[in-house]
Amino acid sequence: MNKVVINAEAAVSDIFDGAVLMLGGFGLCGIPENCISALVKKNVRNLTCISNNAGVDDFGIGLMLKQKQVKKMISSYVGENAEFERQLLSGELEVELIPQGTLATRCMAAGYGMPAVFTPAGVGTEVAEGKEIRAFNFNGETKEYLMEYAFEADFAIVKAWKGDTLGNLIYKDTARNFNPLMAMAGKVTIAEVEILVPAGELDPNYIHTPGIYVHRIFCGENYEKRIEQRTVRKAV
Amino acid sequence: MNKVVINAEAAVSDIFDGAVLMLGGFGLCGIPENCISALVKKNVRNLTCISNNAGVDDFGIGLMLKQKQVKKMISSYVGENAEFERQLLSGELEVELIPQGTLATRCMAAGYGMPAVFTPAGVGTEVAEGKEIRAFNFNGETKEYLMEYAFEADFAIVKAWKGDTLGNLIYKDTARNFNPLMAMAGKVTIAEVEILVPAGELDPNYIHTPGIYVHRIFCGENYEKRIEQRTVRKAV
Amino acid sequence: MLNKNQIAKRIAKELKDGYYVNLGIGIPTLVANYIPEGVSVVLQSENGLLGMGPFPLEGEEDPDLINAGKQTITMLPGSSIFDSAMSFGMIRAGKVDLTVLGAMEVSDNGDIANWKIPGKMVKGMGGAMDLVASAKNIIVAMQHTNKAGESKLLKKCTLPITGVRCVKKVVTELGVFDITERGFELRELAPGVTIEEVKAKTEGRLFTDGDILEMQG
Amino acid sequence: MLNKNQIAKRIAKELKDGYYVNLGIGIPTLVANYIPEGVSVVLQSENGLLGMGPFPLEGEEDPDLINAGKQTITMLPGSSIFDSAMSFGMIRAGKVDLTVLGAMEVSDNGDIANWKIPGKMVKGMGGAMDLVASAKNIIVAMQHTNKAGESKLLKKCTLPITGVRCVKKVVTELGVFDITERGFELRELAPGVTIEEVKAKTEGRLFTDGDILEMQG
Repeated sequence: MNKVVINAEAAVSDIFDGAVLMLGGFGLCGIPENCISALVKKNVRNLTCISNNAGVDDFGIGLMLKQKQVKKMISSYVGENAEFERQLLSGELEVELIPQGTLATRCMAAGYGMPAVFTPAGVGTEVAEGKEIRAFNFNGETKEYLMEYAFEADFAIVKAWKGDTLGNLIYKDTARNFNPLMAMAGKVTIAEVEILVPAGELDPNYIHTPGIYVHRIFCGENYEKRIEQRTVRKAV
Repeated sequence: MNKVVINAEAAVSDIFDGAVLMLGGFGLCGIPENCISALVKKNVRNLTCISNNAGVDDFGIGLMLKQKQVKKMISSYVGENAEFERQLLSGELEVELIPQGTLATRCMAAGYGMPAVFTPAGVGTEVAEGKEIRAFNFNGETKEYLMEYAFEADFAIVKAWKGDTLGNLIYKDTARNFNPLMAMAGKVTIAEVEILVPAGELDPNYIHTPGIYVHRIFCGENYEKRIEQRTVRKAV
Repeated sequence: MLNKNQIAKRIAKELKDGYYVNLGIGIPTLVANYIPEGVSVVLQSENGLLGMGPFPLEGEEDPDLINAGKQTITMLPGSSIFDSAMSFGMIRAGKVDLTVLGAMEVSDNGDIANWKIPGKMVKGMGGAMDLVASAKNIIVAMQHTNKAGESKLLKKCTLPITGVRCVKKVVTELGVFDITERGFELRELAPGVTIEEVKAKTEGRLFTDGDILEMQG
Repeated sequence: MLNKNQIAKRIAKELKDGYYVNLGIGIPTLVANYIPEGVSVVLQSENGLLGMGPFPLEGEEDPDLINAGKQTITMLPGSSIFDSAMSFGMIRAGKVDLTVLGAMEVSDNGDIANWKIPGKMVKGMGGAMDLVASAKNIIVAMQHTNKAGESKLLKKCTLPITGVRCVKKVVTELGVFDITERGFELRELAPGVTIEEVKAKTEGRLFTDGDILEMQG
């Protein structure tokens, strides 16, 4: 059993026009840079992308938007992207905005084999329109919850810090974010890592994504890791 | 902020007669030995215990059963305990048997603020009696699921390997099992650890239970860690 | 009348030792600068961190370590990292003791609108809907009026709402208001501000009951 | 007629390279001893481990490392540890390719009974109900008849069932049976066993269709 593929091109080679993709990351933090580049190169189109954000104009999913590869974005926040705004306003791009916790939980639900979950997020708002609402007595109060369905994706594409040849993954700091959730949710899960090691080198206790969820893994290269909001303090 | 209490007696001091407890561990692996001893000493009674197993006659929850402190056990498997069997057959003890995955997921649901979850376990069996059944199209098939409610417990009592003064926990090997799930689910969560360190000594990336879920922590002593089924192979 | 930093400082007085706190973008972020002496709190960043520290020193920025506003940050001793599902899980489970958010409008029954202006590009709700639907204790930090001088403390939100009946307290440059069955209860008045001015600038139900303290920025 | 080890060896032929496999207690556990050359599989233990290895050497037992049968075990390179919710999560999500279980009864539509005998002390279902409700591919390994000589391959289970229409294949000391719309299809016959013997010992619908192979233990 060896899940290693040679590079990003090989990893995404069977991603087809019209596929539903999950892409890990929060803002530009922890995004699968190599796979995005390969998808841009491949120019696969009509994609539905489930991703918390939509990148910026010239980085991340923004690169795919620029090439009009994306038919629909499912995100919680798409603020930092002018081309996105243009396509949305012109009707070229569909967007479905959903609460961030709902997005995360719907990915996790897929990985945990739970067809639906309940969350209070969006009750009483336009997000609740058309959704089943149900009151539960829980945690000391009776409250309404929305039923939200598990996401299913043809491919989940995630970025980890370290990985092994069996697909076990470890993330670093807040680059973890949606990555382990999406890793569990793909029919096919592709992981790119900064450091790829032979099976046995990672401590089994500290693996965030067990390899059973991962189908392909490769060692990425030339990570830019662009910072969206570089904010510093003055030394005292 | 310092969540450290001096010992098990202090940690369980306010556990009251009739309380609902969660107790971590699988078999005798990863059970909160110190807290169980303190509960036996305190002789608090009429307890409802949510725990995957019920210990053996002279160890684990078996010690509490022997003193008739337990009114009701909620478990998936209670095989290894003769006193348990005696009390059950005589009607002194109530028992609710639920599938292991359902037990785990109902604990997690509480910690994740989800009032109910769906699982296929038990559909078509006596476990489904009286429960809401619902069909979902998910993961390529239409299938029936039971709706199961989140567990709520007055106290969750867990055992970790390492912990810090802010309540962050790390478990070792399969002693992890139900512990992190129950740790998230208690109104009050008590953690006993083998190694207690100052905040800052554990790598934030490898914490299994963030301290926000833990209210009290102490360094346990004299761990027996009894092995239930010592099984070895011959050296070749 | 208080400035943004003074609003933040006033809100910081609500922090209690041992609190887990989520601070939104804008004025709420500034609250971290005024944590009272002797009070130890842990800041949650909903992208997956407990124990958020200050911004890094120049040259120490780590692209793998950002807050929910995508700013580079640091971790304090005792931090923990988790995925987005656990992050919102702990929020939904009520484990976060205090949430401080900005808002465009708040109604006198505690509804909040802070994510969408019809006719303008909608950027998304991010984690705001999860936070307001789940937190036990939500304080809104905002200006009392919008740029057009219209009240942001309303009978009913005019903008699409983010959550219903969830805000417990509003702190503006004019005063501190508890949200009660009877509407906005004025609890504290900023120095130099009169009740009449507050009344004039508050469209929602406003009342006073007992002493009104001077608001300390 | 095959012995337990031969039944296990026959089942091991169902393993494909890259499979994630959950082996139940009893005969299923023995399957691990017969993994074919060139086939690499990962064993899941539902108490929270992928990559289960053999029993430890004397003196190397670790009380923190056990399998779902509470036996001391070891980990192979590339193992991972997780909590019980994730363990059953991956089971429910269909990530485990093959599950091998023992059973007290199997019906000709794939129902299985393996957790409870009325009138006897009920020990609990453990993870069995989760496994049978979730796994895509379940093979039952068992004796063809019970101690009283009665068939365990039935029209309808007489004992309380663990799961419905879930078993895909049954392997006994007499043969290999696929569960189909038409009932148990005899696919392989153990050496020295006749179809007549199988017919006599099978209460459920039994049929053959095409060649019957000799079962290789």
